Order: sequence, then structure tokens, then C-alpha cells
Amino acid sequence: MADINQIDDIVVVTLAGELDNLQANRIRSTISSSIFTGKVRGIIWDLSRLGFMDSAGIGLILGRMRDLAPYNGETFIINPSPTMEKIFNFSGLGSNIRHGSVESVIGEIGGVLYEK
Amino acid sequence: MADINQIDDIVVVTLAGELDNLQANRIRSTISSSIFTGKVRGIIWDLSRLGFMDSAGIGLILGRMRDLAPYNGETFIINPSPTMEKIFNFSGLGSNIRHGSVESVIGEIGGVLYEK
Amino acid sequence: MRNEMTLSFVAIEENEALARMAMTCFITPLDPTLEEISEFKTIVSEAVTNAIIHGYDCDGTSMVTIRALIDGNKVSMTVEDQGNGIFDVEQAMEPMFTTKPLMERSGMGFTIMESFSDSLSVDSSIGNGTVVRFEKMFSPVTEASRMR
Amino acid sequence: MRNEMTLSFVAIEENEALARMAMTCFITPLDPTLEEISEFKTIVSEAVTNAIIHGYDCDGTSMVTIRALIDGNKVSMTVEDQGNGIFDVEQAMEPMFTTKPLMERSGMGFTIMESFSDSLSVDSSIGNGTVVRFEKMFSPVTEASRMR
Ligand SMILES: Nc1ncnc2c1ncn2[C@@H]1O[C@H](COP(=O)(O)OP(=O)(O)O)[C@@H](O)[C@H]1O
Ligand SMILES: Nc1ncnc2c1ncn2[C@@H]1O[C@H](COP(=O)(O)OP(=O)(O)O)[C@@H](O)[C@H]1O
Repeated sequence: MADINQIDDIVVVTLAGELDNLQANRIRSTISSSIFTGKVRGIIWDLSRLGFMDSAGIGLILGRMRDLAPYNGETFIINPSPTMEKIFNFSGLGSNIRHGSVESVIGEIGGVLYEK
Repeated sequence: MADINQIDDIVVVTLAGELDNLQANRIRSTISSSIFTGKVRGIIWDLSRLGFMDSAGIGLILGRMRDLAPYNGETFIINPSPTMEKIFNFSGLGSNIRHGSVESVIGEIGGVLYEK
Repeated sequence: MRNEMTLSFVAIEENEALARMAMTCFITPLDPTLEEISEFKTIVSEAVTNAIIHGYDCDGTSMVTIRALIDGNKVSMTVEDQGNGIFDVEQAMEPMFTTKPLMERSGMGFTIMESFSDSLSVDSSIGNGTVVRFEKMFSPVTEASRMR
Repeated sequence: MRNEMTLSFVAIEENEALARMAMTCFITPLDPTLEEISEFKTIVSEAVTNAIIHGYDCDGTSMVTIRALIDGNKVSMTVEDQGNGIFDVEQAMEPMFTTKPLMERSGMGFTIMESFSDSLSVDSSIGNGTVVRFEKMFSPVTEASRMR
């Protein structure tokens, strides 16, 4: 349901299936731990293969943004469905959305970090 | 849901999705008509892609065996799932089951007809 | 695990698929095998179809009710209608017996329900309706699969 | 078309998926677009999750009830619990308002339900429970798709 990979200092979370309250509760601590292993500068949520998400997904992503705050970590959400994109827009996360590959977004984070 | 093809004097019915009472009622007359176009010597029910079947499938197949009776038509049922195979066995249709390709069963009907 | 649900719907044939889907989803946490799923779905389909077409003649207004309980790895379920009722339950349960041969019913419904469940009982009275009650045991859920 | 159903289940998180699946299957005969399906599923998910976690604190014994009606291309639905109730409905409906921040609830549930439905109303009283009522219109079913 949640595949977690670390590529350099970026955590890539690939979600599949249905992300509701039950699933969010199941995967929350695993994702948090992977952030707290240290040195993480960004998180990419790859939703390309996610079939469904409700506001529990918003809670999960906002929660991890708080985890990342001490590290000034970036958050990107890639390839949400049109319905999910609406939900992110309602929630003020529209500017975190990208459509494209994980690699292209890693490139963007690289750029962001470089400029700092 | 039901693809009907005539190969020489054999009707091949390829079923997909779920064959329940509602679906059986929807496709019954189309299959019957294809038998009554004449000269049909056999019917092959290809269940390879059928996801579900209940006793409505038995009613549908037995009904078409009655349609075929005047022509001495043969009935073959190919590649049912294990659960469907049990249902056919309960219903006395076990000997009509084959596992294999449509072509191999057409060959068998050819042989049957030839021997007559 | 323990879970409990009730589903009611009007007597139209479209709801056969609704009942199968809902009940299949209900048993998903038991991590059933493919064969357990399809046998269970078949039982549900037979009982619900009977309630709709025999109990209510597809009247589109009367309600069929399914009650289901998961207790450990046992599922208990009733499918109930307040419709026509069965004249002779023993006869109805014989293989190939049907009162609707013109609708091409095969008379195999009860035989299938009995074979695929671990226990089945039928309560029926003419003019008051029918309750079909059955139980099915599922293979125990392994720790490994519960963690998924 | 016209159809009607009721689904009840105990307040455990596992039943969020059950409710979504059953309701999705219920609207299938309306031949909804992918986006209509996922918006509708989201509304169901938000309302049911709220009943389970806010209404009943996932107590595992109390019942959540969904009633749904299809009339033409309109779906009307209520999601009901007899649980805690909402202290101030107007406040509850504000974006980002949540009484369970520690559970990482986002407070966006009602905002999403309102945006994805054509009408929404909430009746609630402390100690007696909550009824969320909504309607959603679906694009008309074409003759061509009905024949499939
Ligand atoms: N819910 C019901 N209400 C009334 N009659 C029923 C009901 N279920 C079964 N029956 C009766 O029992 C008979 C046998 O049922 P079944 O074995 O399922 O075969 P079938 O549905 O193919 O007729 C039916 O033909 C019908 O007369
Ligand atoms: N069925 C309910 N029973 C009791 N309280 C509820 C119910 N539904 C919503 N609420 C209250 O309304 C608040 C806002 O709900 P919502 O917008 O869905 O956000 P969230 O579920 O993320 O908290 C909840 O935090 C809760 O206090």
C-alpha cells in the first residue's frame, strides 16, 4: 500500500490502493520514521497509482510537512487524479502539486536546495 | 458481456463479467436467435473470461440445450473456474466441460458429427 | 475479528450485483481465498435472487434484507423477504425443483447454497415471507496476511 | 431509474471501505463518469469516517446507517449516527476546523462534502447523534449506454 524509498536526502512515498482514515493510520508512523532517520530535505508523494483518497490523505501529508519543518524540507505531490487535485486545492496544497516523473521533481528539489 | 460468433455450423458464446439472473435475462434471446438462424450443430460456451456465475448460468445453458435438441446439437463448456465447475457437476453438466481452446473443442465436435 | 452489518434494498434484479459486491467487501478483512470468495458470492447471489424473483416477483418496492456477522473466522448471514413464502420447503430444496421453469430457473439454487455453506436453514410461511440462514467458515487469517 | 437501499454497520474503521464500495456499486446503473464516481465515493467516505470516529469514537458496537435513493439521475443520501453529536455545526463546517487534531484530522471533511455534492445539510444534537443529508446529480444516462 505504501512503498517508501530514500533517494539521497529525499523520501519518496509511492501510494497505491485507497488512502482513507484506516490506511493513513496504518502507514503514518512508518513514513514519519523514515523522515526522522535524519538529513531528509524533501518528501515526494507519488500518487500515480493511488485509486482513491479522502481528507485523511490531507491530514497525513500536512502531518509529515510538520515532521519536515525542522529540516526546512520541501513537499511535492505528484500525479494526483482530478478529484484528488480538487481536494488538494481546497486544502491550500495546490502549489505542491506537480505532474511528471519522480526524477523531474527530484531535479526541482535539487534546484531549490541549491538556491538556498 | 456476451460475444456471439458462428464458426461454420457451431455457435461460440464468449462470456465475460458476471453471469447472474439479470445478465442471463439480458442475453438469452440473442443467443437463442443465433441458434435458430438454422443449421447449428453445436454450441461452445467459452467461460475463460467469466468472473462469476450462479445457477442462472445453468438455466441459460440448459435452455439452449433444449433449443438445440431438434438439431441434435452438442453443448460444450470450456474453462469454467473451479467454483463454476462444481456448480456444473451438481447440475449434471460435468461431462460437457472441457479445458482447452475453442479450436480443440471445435475439432471434437467435428469428430462427433463425423461419427454420426 | 468481529463485524456486523445489515443491507436492505428494493426487489429489482439490479440489486443482485449490489448484494454480491457489498458482501464480498464485508468479508475481505478475513483474507479469504479466491475459491472461498466465489463460493460465498454464489450463496449470496442465489439467496438474494430468490428473494427478489420468487419472494417478491421483482415488484421494485418491497425490501430484501441481509444481516451478516463476522465472528472470528465464521460468517453468519440471513437473507430475508416478507414476500410470497415457500409452499413446501423440503420439496423446494430438492435439486432441479423450480416453480419458475418458464423463466428458465434451474432449481439448483438451494443445492448450491447447501453445498457451498457449512450450514443452511430455511424458515418460510406462505404470505409472510422467507428467511434463509447460513454459516460459512473461512480459513484462519495468518499473522503475515493481517500485517499487509 | 428508481432504487433504494439501506446499509448499517458497526463503528469500526474497516467499514469505511465497505461503505464506499457498496455505495459505488449502488450508483453503477447510473453509468457515472469516473469523476462523478470518485467525488461521490469521497463524500461517502468523509461522512462515514466522521460517524465512526467523531460520532462513536470507533466503539465497534454502535451502528452507522446509510440510506440512499436513486430517482432518475439524482441520488439522495443520509449518513446517520446516534453518537456524540456536534456542539456547533456552523463552526464544524468551517474549513480546517477539527476537534481531533492529534489524530491528524485535517478539518476538511465538510468542505469536501459540500463542494462535491449539490446540496448538503446537517442535523445534530449533543448526545443524540448526527444526520448528514446530501444530494448529487449525475449526468443523464444515454440510451446507448443503457443498452450495454
Ligand atoms: N425467497 C423465496 N420466496 C419464495 N419462494 C422461494 C424463495 N426461495 C426459493 N423459493 C422456492 O423454491 C424453489 C427452489 O429454489 P431454488 O432451488 O433456488 O431454485 P430456482 O430459484 O432455480 O427455482 C423456487 O422455484 C421457489 O418456488
Ligand atoms: N458524525 C459526527 N459526530 C460528531 N462530530 C462530528 C461528526 N462529523 C463531524 N463532526 C465534528 O465536526 C468537525 C469537523 O468535521 P470535518 O470537517 O469532517 O473534519 P475532520 O473529520 O477532519 O475533523 C469534526 O472534527 C468533529 O468535531
